[in-house]
Amino acid sequence: MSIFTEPVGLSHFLVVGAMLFVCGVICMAVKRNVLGVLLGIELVLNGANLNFVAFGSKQLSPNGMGLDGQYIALFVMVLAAAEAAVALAIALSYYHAHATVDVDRGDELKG
Amino acid sequence: MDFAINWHSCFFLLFAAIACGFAVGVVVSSNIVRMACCLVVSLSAVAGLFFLAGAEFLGAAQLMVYVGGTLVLLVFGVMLTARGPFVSMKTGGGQWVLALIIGIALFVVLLQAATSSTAWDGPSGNGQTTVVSHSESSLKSNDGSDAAGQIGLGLLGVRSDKLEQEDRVLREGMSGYLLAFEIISVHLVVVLIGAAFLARARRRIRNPESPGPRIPESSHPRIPELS
Amino acid sequence: MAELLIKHLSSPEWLAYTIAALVHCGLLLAIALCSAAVGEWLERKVSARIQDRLGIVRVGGRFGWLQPVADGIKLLCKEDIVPKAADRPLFKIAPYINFCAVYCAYLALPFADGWVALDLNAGAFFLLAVLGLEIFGVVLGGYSSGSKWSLYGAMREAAQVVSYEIPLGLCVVLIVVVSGTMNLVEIGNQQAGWFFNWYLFHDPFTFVAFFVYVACAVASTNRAPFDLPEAESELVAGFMTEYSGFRWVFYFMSEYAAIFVVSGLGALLFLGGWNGPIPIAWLLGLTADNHEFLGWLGNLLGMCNFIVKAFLGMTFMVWLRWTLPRLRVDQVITTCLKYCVPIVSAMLVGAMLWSFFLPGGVIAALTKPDSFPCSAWERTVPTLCVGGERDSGAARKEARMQSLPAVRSHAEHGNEGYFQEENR
Amino acid sequence: MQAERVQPDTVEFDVRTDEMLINMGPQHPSTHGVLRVVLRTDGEVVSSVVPHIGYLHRSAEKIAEKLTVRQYLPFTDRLDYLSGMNMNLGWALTVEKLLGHRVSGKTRHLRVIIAELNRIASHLVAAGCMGLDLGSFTPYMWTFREREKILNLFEEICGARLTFSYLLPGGVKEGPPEGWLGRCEAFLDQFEPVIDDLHALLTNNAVFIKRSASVGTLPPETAINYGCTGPVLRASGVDWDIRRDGEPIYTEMYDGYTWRVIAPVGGRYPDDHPYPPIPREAAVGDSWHRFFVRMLEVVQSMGLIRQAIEKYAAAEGELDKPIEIRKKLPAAGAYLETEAPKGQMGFMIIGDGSAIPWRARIRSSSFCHVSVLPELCRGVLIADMPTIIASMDIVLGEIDR
Amino acid sequence: MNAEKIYDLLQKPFKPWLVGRDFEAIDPWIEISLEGLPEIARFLRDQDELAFDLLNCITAVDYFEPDAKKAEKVDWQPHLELLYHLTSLRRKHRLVLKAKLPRWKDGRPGELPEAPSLADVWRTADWHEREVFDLAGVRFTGHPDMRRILCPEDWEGHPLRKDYQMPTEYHGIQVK
Repeated sequence: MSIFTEPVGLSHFLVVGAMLFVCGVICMAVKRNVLGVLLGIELVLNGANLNFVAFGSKQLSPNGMGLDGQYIALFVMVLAAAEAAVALAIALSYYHAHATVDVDRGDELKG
Repeated sequence: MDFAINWHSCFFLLFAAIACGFAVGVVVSSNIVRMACCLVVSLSAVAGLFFLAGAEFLGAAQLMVYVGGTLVLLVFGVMLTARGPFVSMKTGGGQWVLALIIGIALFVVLLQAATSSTAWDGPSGNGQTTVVSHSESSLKSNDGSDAAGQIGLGLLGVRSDKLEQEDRVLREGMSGYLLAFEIISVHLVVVLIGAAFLARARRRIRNPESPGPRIPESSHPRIPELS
Repeated sequence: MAELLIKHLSSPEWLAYTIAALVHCGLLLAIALCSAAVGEWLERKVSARIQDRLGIVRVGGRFGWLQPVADGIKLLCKEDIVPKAADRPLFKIAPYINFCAVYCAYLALPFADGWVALDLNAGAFFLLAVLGLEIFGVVLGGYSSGSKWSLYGAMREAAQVVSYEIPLGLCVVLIVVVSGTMNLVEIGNQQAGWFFNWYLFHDPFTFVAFFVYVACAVASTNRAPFDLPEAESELVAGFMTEYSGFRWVFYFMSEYAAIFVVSGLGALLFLGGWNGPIPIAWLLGLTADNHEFLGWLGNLLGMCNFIVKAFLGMTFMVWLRWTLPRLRVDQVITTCLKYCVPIVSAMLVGAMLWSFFLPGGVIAALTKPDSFPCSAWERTVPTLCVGGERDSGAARKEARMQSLPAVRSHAEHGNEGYFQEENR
Repeated sequence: MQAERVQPDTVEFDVRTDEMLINMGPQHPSTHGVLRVVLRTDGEVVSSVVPHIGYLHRSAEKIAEKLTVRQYLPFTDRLDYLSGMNMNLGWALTVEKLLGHRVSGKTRHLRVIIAELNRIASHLVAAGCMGLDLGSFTPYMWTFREREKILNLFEEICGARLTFSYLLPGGVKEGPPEGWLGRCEAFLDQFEPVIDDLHALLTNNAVFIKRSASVGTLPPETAINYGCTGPVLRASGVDWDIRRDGEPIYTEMYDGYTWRVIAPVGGRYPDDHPYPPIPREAAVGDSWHRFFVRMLEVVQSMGLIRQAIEKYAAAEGELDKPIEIRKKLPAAGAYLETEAPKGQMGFMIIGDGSAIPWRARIRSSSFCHVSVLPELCRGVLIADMPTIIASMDIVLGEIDR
Repeated sequence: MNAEKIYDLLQKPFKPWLVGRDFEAIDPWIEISLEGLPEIARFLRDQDELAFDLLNCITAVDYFEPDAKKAEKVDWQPHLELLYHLTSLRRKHRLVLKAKLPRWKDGRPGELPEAPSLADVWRTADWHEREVFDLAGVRFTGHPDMRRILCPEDWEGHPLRKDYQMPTEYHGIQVK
């Protein structure tokens, strides 16, 4: 019951962030579908974002990063959007070229 | 008696559970469409966590940019490419084992770091971390400042939140994020054009006699792919 | 409310908060559902009148005002069919996603001064964001139905809504620029007083932007003439083709709830929200500074005012739907990218310049000639640091007070925290 | 960006989608019955279509070989069930042609009134359905409101609202009841302003024009080559109407009437009709013109009816009685086409000396109009399919027969 | 221009193929032999003074009397007859072309008789020939796709033949 009564602290957020991060890493590792890998990347970025926000929050870490955390998180989001757009475009043209989305098949460059 | 439920913590637990649970769902599910769906929920929950952390603007931005923008893009791509064999592609057990080992190891390390993170709170000690008391347990950020406005000003190179710093030099040093902001906006434009160019595809419609889905000869509903 | 319970009923705190939360959720849900029901009733009645029919007359005595309830019951009793080709879990969950997204929008929608579930500083932004989430329900539903017509509906929805979010967002940003805040309650309060305080009449740019907003609002809720995702004569029923029974009801309700939200948002941003054309509450002296209860009454009045405005918006959409044919998909996207986006961008720039040189809008410019561009220069320098923000804010406030003394108290409250922070 | 500009053979997408086979119909809101069209689509673009018919086949021609010509008349109602009177007329005239039977002027004028009334009714349905398929529901209700009034008139005169079986070979069983002509004129008077409403709601509506103008343009050569007739042919700018150019036994019905064939010859319509301006986007032969020609023909029919009412009132003598049920047919064949609302409706009867035809043939115009669809619908958007199908104004009853 | 003049015009190039005519009939007709059909059709369409640009209708009539007693009375041999109704929108005149063909290909029952297709002369012929094939059982050679149009793909027999027997059931559905 204690968890319900006592307020959450910084570390709680960090744990969640870590969880998301790890999930993303595993996802990137195991998925064969290009888009699956992309989804993994998004997860990783969000895990990181959560940490930044937590550090930036006045309530959780008064002497932490302050608004800078939010700035960084914001930039990460915007860049993630850009990354997703380009990655999706690449994935689509890859799909046109190979008629598949399996990353293991894209091995023309293999020596 | 007064055992007071801290609603802040309850909401935190709720959102955290959703976020982590669906993140795991993303990993375990093999169907790409469901993965995308799980990710949507997970990221929305993360947005909720942002609200709890007092970063309203970021929470809204997360919903808008991430869930509303990025993921729509991904789902669109998923729908375009998810046909037949690609909907669910299985992975070998070996890779799973490897990935799990790495992942768990990583998680342990991060966990250790996270739990020892009270050091981040500086001299004031970890007693300070629990400023959120149930009396002000709304989702509203408890410092009345207009965070969105400050962020906006910061992006224009004015750090209104650092004004309280007496040290004038330090305050001038806090010249905000104007440069980064400009770079990113240019970068976005470039990306927009590049993506549009990449995804563009020219092709000919095959004329009826060439191979391709043949229009069924039957004049009665025995055709292969009905709507 | 929770405090009230604790004080008077001496109920344990957690219980009090639970009850309070539940009551508020219930209220919001009721509003959402009522807006859907009234929306349906409006749709049927107005369309009937437009088409020289009587429309619904029987259920519930006169005007068939109980018809929506009857329909709801009927639809809930219907069989819930899941096609064989469908992706079962997604198919089942999609309507809920849709409805939740729309319902979240109600959280940030203020009905009167301070009467809002979540008084967010980034309220406008939040509202847009959650409205954008609605598309997931549609896309997933269309995709998981395993029907090609549904898939087409989903594709169209994705293309259309994503592209119309841009001008819609810009319209909101425009008002945010003019008002200097993203807090919807404050945006509403800044328009207090007579109708010429509405942002619709703030300056020519907001005036034009309003009409762009109307077009984009219709499009982003998939109403005719932009109802491509469910174009019943092309795609059989679009993304709803395979849905039946109560899942269909969820789509249906969320459509009307969304219409109410965008209408309400439009009323809030441009038409003064709860501040009517005539400040009746103020004329009657129903303001908080007289007595708390009187203020409450005034708020109630304002809420009715707001809801009436929202329903007028809904009626307009219904009228539109039963009058115009449907645009083609390419024409819809053209309308967005060729007309809406450029126009609203231009308006945005114009409004920025306007609120820089003539803060306070037309009325202020007329009533207060000394806030003329000449004074803009000494504002230019401080604007680059935070001070300028305050100046313009102060100018805006003065202008408002000029036009209506009674709102001074509000204006003081406005963004006082912000100023304190600066004045440190 | 206009769909009709898209070349059929090479199309450019922002995102490539694979080709899809989509089954439009037999149960589709806008295929006007049980027509089934298999679309091969590439994204939103239709690369090719294949119509499939026959879901409503009732072996009408076979049945005709089992019944006498008068017994068969009720079956003609079921061909184009939106204009049963014109079907009756076609069959009756064919029988009369085969028998060499002439009817009196009074009967002919009555036939003109009935046939043109039914033409109005059918064109109203066409206009309303086109509006419906373009997504505006209101004109549909308005046109049906007016059609109901016409059906009331028909109900008075023959007791039926859909399958009339009124214009029998050789004449009519009963003339119109007391004051029917007056009510008919009254209807025309109150109907005239409604046409302007329809013009405001559809013909000149910007969105409607955007959707229908230069969509599914049908050049005159193609139209003739595919055997398109009636409004569809005239909308392509061909000045041809067998009420004027047909065979004598039919055209004599319209002798002494003043009217002009409505066709945009050289892009211009005959000036004796007050009509709204033609939008710049519209090209002769497109869906908009097909719609517009029908709207003008409604006006034209009203004029014809007014004249016919006068002539009928003026004509003395009695209405002819129909031929007896078991009338023997000569051992010969007769083929006659009449101008039904949908196009030229042709009947052929081959007798063998008995009362029962040896062979009967039904030539339906919608049959040909459907066969043009693959030509018209290549490279259009999916959203244009309903427009084109509606603008052809097909009725499956006479296609499948 | 009436059928008589048209006949004279046809006589010069196509004399051997014109096998019969009747100008006093209700619809004057000219009977030609099948092999000449495409050429004559093209001639009728392209000749400026003929200009038969519209093919109204194609009809197949089955002359066959299943009833033996009546069969003695009739004055014709069992055969099929194709009727082409032509109209010229430009010259505003009409014509009926007739062509006889056997009920079965070289007398072997079940073998559908063949006739040259006119689908490349008038596109109208495309679907009308399909209908004739479907209902009366004439196979048109050189037709783009010769399949049933009104009856189901797997229907047996050709209903407008006089000796057609209605099946008792179709895919387990009682039809009789």
